[in-house]
Amino acid sequence: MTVFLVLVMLFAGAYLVAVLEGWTSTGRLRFAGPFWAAVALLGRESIVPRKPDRVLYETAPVLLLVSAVLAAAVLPLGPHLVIADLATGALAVNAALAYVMVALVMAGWGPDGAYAMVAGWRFLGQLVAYSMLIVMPITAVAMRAGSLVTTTIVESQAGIWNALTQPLGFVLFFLAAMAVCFLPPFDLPTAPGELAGGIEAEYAGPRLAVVRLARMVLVVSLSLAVTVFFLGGWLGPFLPGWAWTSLKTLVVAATMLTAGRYVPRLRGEHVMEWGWKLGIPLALVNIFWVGITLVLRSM
Amino acid sequence: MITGARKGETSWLRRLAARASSKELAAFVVPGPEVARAFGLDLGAAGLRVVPSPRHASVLVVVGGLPEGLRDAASVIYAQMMRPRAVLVLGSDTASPLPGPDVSAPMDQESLSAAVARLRRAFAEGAWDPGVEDYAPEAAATETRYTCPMHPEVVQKEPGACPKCGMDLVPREVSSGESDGEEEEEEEAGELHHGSMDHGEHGSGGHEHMDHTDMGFMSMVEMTRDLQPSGDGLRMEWVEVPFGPLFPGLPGGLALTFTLDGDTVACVQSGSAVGRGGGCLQGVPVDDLLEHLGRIDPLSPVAYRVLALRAVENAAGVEPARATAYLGALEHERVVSHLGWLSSFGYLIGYEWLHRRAAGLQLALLRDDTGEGETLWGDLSDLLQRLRGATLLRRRLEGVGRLRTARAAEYPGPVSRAAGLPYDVRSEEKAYQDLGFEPAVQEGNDAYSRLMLHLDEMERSQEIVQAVGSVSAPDDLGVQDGISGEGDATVETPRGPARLRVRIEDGMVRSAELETPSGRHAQLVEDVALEHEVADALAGVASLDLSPWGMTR
Amino acid sequence: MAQAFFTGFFGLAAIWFGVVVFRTSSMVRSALALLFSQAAIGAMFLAMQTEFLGVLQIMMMATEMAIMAIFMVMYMMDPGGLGGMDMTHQKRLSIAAGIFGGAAAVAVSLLGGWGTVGPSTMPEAQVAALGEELLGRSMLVFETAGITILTAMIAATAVAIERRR
Amino acid sequence: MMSPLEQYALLLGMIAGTAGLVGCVYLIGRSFGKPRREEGKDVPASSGRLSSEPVWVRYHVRYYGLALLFLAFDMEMAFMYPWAVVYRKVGLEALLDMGVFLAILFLGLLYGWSQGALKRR
Repeated sequence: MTVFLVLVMLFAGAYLVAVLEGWTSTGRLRFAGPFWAAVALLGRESIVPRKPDRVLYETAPVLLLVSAVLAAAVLPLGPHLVIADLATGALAVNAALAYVMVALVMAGWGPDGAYAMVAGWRFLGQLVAYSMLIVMPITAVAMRAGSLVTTTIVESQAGIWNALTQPLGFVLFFLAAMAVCFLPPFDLPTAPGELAGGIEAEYAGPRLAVVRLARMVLVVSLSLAVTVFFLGGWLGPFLPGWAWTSLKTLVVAATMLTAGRYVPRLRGEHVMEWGWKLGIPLALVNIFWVGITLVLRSM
Repeated sequence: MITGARKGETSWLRRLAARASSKELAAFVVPGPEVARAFGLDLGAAGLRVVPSPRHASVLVVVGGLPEGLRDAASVIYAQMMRPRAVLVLGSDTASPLPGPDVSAPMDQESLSAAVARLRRAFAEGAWDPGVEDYAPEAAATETRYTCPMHPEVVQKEPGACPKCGMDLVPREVSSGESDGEEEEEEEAGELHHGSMDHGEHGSGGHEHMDHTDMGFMSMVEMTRDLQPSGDGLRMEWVEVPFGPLFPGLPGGLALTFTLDGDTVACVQSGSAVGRGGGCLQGVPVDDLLEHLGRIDPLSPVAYRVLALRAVENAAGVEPARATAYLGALEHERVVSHLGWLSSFGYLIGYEWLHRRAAGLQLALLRDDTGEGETLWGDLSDLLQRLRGATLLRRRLEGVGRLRTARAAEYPGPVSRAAGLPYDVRSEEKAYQDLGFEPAVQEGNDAYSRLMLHLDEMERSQEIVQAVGSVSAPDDLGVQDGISGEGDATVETPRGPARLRVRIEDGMVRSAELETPSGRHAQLVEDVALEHEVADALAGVASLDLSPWGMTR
Repeated sequence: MAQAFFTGFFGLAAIWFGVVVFRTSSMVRSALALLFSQAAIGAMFLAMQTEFLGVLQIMMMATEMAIMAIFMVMYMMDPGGLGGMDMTHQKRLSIAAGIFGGAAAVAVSLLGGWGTVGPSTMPEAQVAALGEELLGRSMLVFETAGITILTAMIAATAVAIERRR
Repeated sequence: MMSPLEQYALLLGMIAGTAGLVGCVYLIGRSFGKPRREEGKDVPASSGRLSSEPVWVRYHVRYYGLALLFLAFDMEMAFMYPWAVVYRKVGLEALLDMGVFLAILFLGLLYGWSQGALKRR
């Protein structure tokens, strides 16, 4: 039952995010837009490129969707509204997200097209840059909660949200989250102007539909992760828990979608250099900051 | 029915899909969106979503007829689009070798919207059809060749073993264009980038199926001894990747090919698929010269019209008084053209806001060309302010596409002015001097300084337009016919000085020589692209603001 | 029972992917096959109720094997496997070694006295216990691991960067 | 409250379910008819030219230096999680302990930095 509920909300969220994206890109808010777009994609042909690595080419979209769904599966929408409340939930999120990269590398190599291949390896580089900025802030969050269980992490924020106690970690995690779902300005693997669609360039019809769906679900999962780890998940007055979670998640998603429109795409080398020379040191500072505050409080 | 319909009887499900695809028209634009904007067409407002890959497109939009240099490319793109697909042609009623067109319309916004409406209907009704024939232009035809994965220079018509290492040859499709005839050339290419992996010494032929034991444990040292190393001393294989003539990030018609070493540009070939040059002007009656020259470059028609006018006046020995009347038109076009470049550049570097804002302003300025709407000028200066303050934009572009100053000096126009060299044809013209014109100059000589220079130039041009008021473009020569003489004129087009030399004999152009800025700047492509990561290389090329129409084929 | 089934299932999956690593001629495929083989081992850990270990394995192998893939693409001949190369060599020796190794493993698993299987603790307790272990008895081991990783970093950097000096 | 094993099974089931969902999508797509085989349609799209070369060459990845450092950091995170969980219980000692550990690793980062391993080649 919970599973069903959560999945329904997940895909509903994905749909709303798609609507939001349409709004940011065209300026018109069309609630039927994603539906028609999806049907149109289903109705179009979908070919396999000339001499592909068929296995990788076909696996990539599925794997992308699977990893996005699994990431959401361990994140709670409400006190008891979580598919799998794993003891290592916070870790499991990373595990699921790691396969986003695997999927994109497959999608890059599979079709034997130049644009796609460059895009695929580009994203592996992007992972090298953002991965630590996902992991380290989560560690700091786990320190405060004294547990990796996502529900416990939310409850640990009953007093005050993590976003306020560890703003540094929040900002880093937010940016890294945008990088995971390759939204602008981190859209190096899809870069329309630079690589004519990159990893998406060879997918069409139903396959493209799956890729797009996976992308949307991914955005929702990451926004949900930000909400759970830093914005106090379901905590909030008056409204029921799940409503608060959905509300916060959508706000985060909208911010992610709009933010990238007002800055140019980052250069790959900058993403890496800044991630390592700025991001990781700051993330470590964040960990120590949290550590010290916790020790002081316990005294 | 549409020409690119899918085969099949209609069912309710298919009708639904047809309806959907009629609502979601995704367009791939030929020659390119920048041309559509230059003609004042707003594809987005008409309901066409422009997409970067033919795989995602359902409509092929041809703007202003299909230049014959783009025929093959366009037919390949159309062949690679997924059915249901259709062709929309603007400003012409044929686009062979493309089928159809399903819908054609003159080039103005109203007819465009009407055409899109018709297109929607066509999709809704005819996306599926029992009778569908293949689209097979010879440009898209491929034939199978057999080649050795280790020795790409080995290319045979029939399968077999590689003469060099005895491996089974693998089939690979080549476009029938580049079959035997071009194989030699292709062979050189092979030698250039992977041919040098000639490691016959451990290939030790004869084996039906070589496995690693033959090669020892594949010592890369031996294997790559004679590959040319990259910047960091590693030796890898290179691959040739086309970035044109129909690449979404660059002006349509710019035929660019990068040889990539990983994600870095190792060799560059550039050219234009649409350039015409002055040759086409021979034997043209003088009265038509204006029209002909005006049609050379859709991205800056006015400048070339003025050029024609001045050349003829110069030939006729008329005092070029009337030329000064067209300052307003020239400068107005400069603003419009720079905005168009900004928009395309914004798309290339993924700056969505800039892409849309600049395009919107460009179209608005094209509509009320007096720029009278003070609001427009206001919006423009807002845009400029905002871009000057954009930090991430600076970080993105600084150092990209940098040239040696000495090199830039040979290329008068925005490029050299962005290198701190104040040369500008306009500063020598009296009309401009009277207005107290000062050429804009920027230091830096990279993509960022070029961007900033474009901003400055827009500001100055705007001032001039406001000072002059009239922005009417020359529509007739107004010289008595039957004139003869030598004419020579230079005009600072938005992309730099263009020079026309004509010899006219009793009303006919005997010979004409046209020097265009883009023709010169094309030689800089290699300088800005080589050894850069592909995105930076593209940004560098785009920062030169090339117009393929002005380049020579 | 189900536990045993899934353990076995993922075990076989791991082996099968391991075989694919050598049966394919495409470097990327074989790298990714190794990735999924390792992930399957992670799944085995899960089925054996060592959650932290399992999730960690599944997470780390994704990135590490992908990074292995880039080195295979950089340094192996014909990474696309277009030539249909055979990745196995010294067949007889390796077959023999394989059989022997397998037999040894089976023998150990059968003959080794495993003692009685204790009641499995809850995963949360496991993680906590692990943490206390790290900060308690095996702190030295833990710090030594740090030094080891440092050595690895320096060595890797030195080797990778040296080439272009 | 489900037992851990049930949860793992559930996740496994979701993987299968998602794959099934994708399968259904493809089936629906198929019900619209087969894609039509035409000349040049299945050639990877590249700006209106038929790219004939296979692009699967030995690709030059420029961030391998960084990738190696990353492996080390990834490894180290394995220790961080259990540490984080017990941190509040142990307190100061844990802070110092991990301080030393991270300091050591940071040295590695600094070394790589000094050697220019963080730069794109």
